[in-house]
Amino acid sequence: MKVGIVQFPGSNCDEDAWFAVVDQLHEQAVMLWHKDHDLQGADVIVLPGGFSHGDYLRAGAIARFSPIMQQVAAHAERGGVVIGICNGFQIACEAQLLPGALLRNNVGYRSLSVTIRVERTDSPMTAAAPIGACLTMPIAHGEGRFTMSEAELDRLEGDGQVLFRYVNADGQPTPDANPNGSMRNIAGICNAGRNVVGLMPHPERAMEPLLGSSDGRVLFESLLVAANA
Amino acid sequence: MTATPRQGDPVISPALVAEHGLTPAEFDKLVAMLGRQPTFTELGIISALWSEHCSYKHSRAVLRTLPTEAPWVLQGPGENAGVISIGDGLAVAFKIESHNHPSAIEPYQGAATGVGGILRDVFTMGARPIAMLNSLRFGSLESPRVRYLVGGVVKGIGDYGNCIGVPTVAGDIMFDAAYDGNPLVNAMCVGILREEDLIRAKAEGVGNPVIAVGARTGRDGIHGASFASEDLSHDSDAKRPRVQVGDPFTEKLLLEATLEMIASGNVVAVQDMGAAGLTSSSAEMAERGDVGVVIDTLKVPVREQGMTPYEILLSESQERMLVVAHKGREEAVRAILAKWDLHAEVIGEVIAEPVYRVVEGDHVVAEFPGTRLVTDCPMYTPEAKEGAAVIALRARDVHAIPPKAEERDLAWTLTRLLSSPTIASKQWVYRQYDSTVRTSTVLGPGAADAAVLRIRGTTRGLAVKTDCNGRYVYLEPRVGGRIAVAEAARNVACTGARPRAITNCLNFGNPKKPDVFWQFKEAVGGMGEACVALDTPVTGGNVSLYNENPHGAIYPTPTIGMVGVLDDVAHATGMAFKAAGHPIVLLGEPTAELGASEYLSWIHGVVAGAPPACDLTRERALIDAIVEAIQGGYVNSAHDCSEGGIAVALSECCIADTLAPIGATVSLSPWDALPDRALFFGEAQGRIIATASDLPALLAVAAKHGVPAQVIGSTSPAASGLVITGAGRELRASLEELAYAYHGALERALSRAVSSELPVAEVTA
Amino acid sequence: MTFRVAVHVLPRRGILDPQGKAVCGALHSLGFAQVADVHVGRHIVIETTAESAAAASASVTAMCHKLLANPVTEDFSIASVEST
Amino acid sequence: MTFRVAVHVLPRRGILDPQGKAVCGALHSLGFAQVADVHVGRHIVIETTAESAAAASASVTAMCHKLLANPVTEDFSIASVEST
Ligand SMILES: Nc1ncnc2c1ncn2[C@@H]1O[C@H](COP(=O)(O)OP(=O)(O)O)[C@@H](O)[C@H]1O
Ligand SMILES: [Mg+2]
Repeated sequence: MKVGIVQFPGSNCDEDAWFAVVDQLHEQAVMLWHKDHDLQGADVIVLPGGFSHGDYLRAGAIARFSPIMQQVAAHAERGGVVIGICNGFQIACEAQLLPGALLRNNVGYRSLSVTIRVERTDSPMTAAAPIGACLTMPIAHGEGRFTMSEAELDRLEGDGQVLFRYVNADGQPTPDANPNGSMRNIAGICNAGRNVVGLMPHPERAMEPLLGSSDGRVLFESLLVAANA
Repeated sequence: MTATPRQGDPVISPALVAEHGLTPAEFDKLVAMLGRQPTFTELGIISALWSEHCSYKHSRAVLRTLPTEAPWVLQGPGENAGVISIGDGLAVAFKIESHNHPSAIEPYQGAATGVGGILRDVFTMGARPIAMLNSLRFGSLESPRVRYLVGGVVKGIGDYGNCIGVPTVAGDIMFDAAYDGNPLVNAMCVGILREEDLIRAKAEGVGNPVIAVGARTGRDGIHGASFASEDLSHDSDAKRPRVQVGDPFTEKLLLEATLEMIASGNVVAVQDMGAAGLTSSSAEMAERGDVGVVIDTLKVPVREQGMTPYEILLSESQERMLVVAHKGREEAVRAILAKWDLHAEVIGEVIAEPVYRVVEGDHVVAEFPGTRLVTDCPMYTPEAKEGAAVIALRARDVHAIPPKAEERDLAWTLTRLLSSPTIASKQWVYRQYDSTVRTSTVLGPGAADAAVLRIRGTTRGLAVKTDCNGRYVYLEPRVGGRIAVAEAARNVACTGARPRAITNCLNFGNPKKPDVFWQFKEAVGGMGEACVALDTPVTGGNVSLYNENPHGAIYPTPTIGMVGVLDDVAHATGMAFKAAGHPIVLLGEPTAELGASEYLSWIHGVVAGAPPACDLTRERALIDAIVEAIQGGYVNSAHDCSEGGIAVALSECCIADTLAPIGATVSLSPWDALPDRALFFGEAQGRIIATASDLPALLAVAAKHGVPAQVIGSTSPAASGLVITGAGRELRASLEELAYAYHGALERALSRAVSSELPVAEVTA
Repeated sequence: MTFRVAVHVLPRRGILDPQGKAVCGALHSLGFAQVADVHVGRHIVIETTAESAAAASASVTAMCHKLLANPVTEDFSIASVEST
Repeated sequence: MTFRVAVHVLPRRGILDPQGKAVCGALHSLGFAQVADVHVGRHIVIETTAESAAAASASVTAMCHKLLANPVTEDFSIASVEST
């Protein structure tokens, strides 16, 4: 597996994604500069967290026009795997690679450890995770309130595109467990083709016990399973 | 050549000189230095350079007494940041700086630009920032203005650091009416570099180009440096346009481009354009390199039409840097900056002639002979005399203060203390800070007495913390100065790190007042003693004077930023009890001391008595012991006793881990003879509560270092709560009530403020 | 010719506007009890050159579609076109 | 009577507007080269009751001074007052 990590000028989780893939998974990775046009043969594209272009106006709104995003969109179109984490999720929504929008949190910026429940295994980021698994990892964002119309949301749920929900210690998606006001506690989704995944929590920050959690590993390992399937 | 006035320059009158903050004697010195009357531009330059903020004219003599050397110190005071070696060819650059005055006027932008400035100080040394800390002091939360300031400052710090992608991992906050009207906002940045990449901000090489990099220069913040050197009075509101606005995104570009530029070998020196902007950065770089420099203001990229040299030189527009490049490498420098969408403009040159010259095209608007523009400032040693009121307060017998009726229940007192904003959990604050980005935060805010970061590629870790109890310093400055260092060191040691060096931010009132200058001299003296005893030299810092308003000065607050190194980061130790059944050991001993405590202040509204004594030999032994015990693997948790004493410290150990609280049953009967309030809530120094994984080994290490160690109880299941007996009394509390008091207090106290702060905070995306 | 075009971008009705709600609450606590509701959006001012006011307005509309407003959650309107 | 009062809040001239700068840059890279400058502020709509349009406007002005605009860095103006 070769992972291409897109570097926007304000990306700041690009290195963390690199360490997760290279140091922890011992897989290949390549950094892709946002002004370039070449995915350098990467099978999986990661849009990492950060503040791509300062996140002025709306998070991800400007980044989606970066030159490399044309190739990323074409890759997704071909069925290639694209993973958007945090700001990457916002960019993917703005670029309409994923449905919905990520609005300002109902409570301001939130940095803390959350628990998310895996809702589906039929996606490249959950293929190795058991359904109902509760994973603990950090969030750190100001605009992560997943939003779309109720009708679209019903369709999204019906099509099994909701991959992760924020849950409490008992695994229940309660209002208390919802850190940002996301509709129906949604923490991550995929597109209809199931090859583009976006999530607000940071699995790349939960790869080692030294840092408090290694629950993010299974999501990255899922990429491998998916790549070899 | 000589400088001549520009058309339209105001006439230099005594009133204009006074407006620029120069005394008549200082003005005479300027005239003597030039051998003629200054131009308006020159007056502006000197007003900035000789401001307290840039020249340290009231503090330099005292600062010289601080210890600054150790084998591991690579760069002491005088540079953008201090640097120490941490082994494996790696070094750490770190510095703390205040942004008190701007934050008092516009909390969001004031705090944000404070973070931006300290980040630049670190990355201009060639270091990649890896952690931010912040030390905050606010007035009473009863005041809506204070709540507004808290909300704005915290959001400003958070938004800036979060956007840059440097984790904010630790800090400290205290609330006291002494800071009403004069909040303190001190930000610290820690960066890492390879020793050989260290670069100093020293202009060198005649003919080398001087390049302005980054944001364009606008009219914002003109005279911020001299503004930071005045008391805040009511007409400070009129000075609002001086406030600067931060752009963290541009700063991120600047950070990446600067590190790339330094790595490329194309540049000689890099300096942040901070306070007094272009003027101080160019003058300081020239001074360090002992060379002359010429700047052409027409070449400086500006944001607005018609800016005068005076405005261009003194603007404090953010996210700008001054770079001296190797001659002929201008294009290479430009190419790196272009990659990051940044502009660079050659605006001047290093010259052999020992002058500081500013031209506007072919018109010389300022020219100073010599290269010691900053240090040739007049120096002062004001009168120092302790205030009579403080002497009386210190002498007061605080044990004579009768307890309140409710205090018959010790749990009442404890829960009240736990919800004092100074003691309560700062979760409301650090949940607004990204503390986990860069995937190196081993122990983040709230998890331990200091934050711990791993150093990639090694087994080592770095521990960092800020501290200072201004109330102690107020009541007895020398002791308070010592304690600030000792507590910071203890906090770092409690994680298993050997304290290595400090940076400091000296926040005081008006130094021209004898009692304030006495506080300053004494506090710095105490700080220096502690640094010698603990082997933690001072590598840099910042002085912020004139923190006062018509109602009086702040508590003298010499904030310490401590850096320590863990040999093995796998041993990093938090403060939370880990499991039931672990023996609890008290290292150090309780005393009868109660003076200057949070107990007296919060429960009785009394600020009096002497602060606890600080025996530096015992502090050193305690630190040596805890570091050795943790690195030996004998310790499960460690937490020092600070504000609120042993009862608060034990409570924090029980409830720090919100998901898995642990109970404790403790007997303090060896000290039954002590007054009960001192035993439970007194703030005797030099104490650590540790749980042992290997009790005999822990006790043996303590004995080896001559540190008193007592098994005082053991941890228990959460349901059994916290039980402490001693001095003939018993304290019983459930963990739920302790957690409610501690974890939610700040949020409850601030809840009204949060909403009233919102729209302003929405200024940036 | 040069124009100054002002655009309003507001959260679409029916989409939760926590910012508007928070401001409304803050106004109440400041004693402005008469306030029934608040909506917070963006006010964007574009200085641009164009052949005519109509052309300026058309090009800013295109900017809104492409960048300035999120089609999923926001509505925009051209508030004014002034020649400068 | 009930009114809908619209307020514009913009960064004060001379004070850096990083958001406006970023949006201007983005519009250029999208091919809108004709854009000379952009300012991004807030558009706030207040639904309120008042005796008269003048009273509504006066009370919203008071809200701006107290809360809606940051007097240090922003300017505001009442854009419209409609009776509803
Ligand atoms: N402003 C702040 N920013 C980030 N973390 C903070 C801040 N204030 C306090 N903390 C964190 O909260 C915890 C308790 O801090 P403090 O009360 O200062 O402890 P101590 O009394 O041991 O010095 C520490 O982990 C500290 O780093
Ligand atoms: Mg401590």
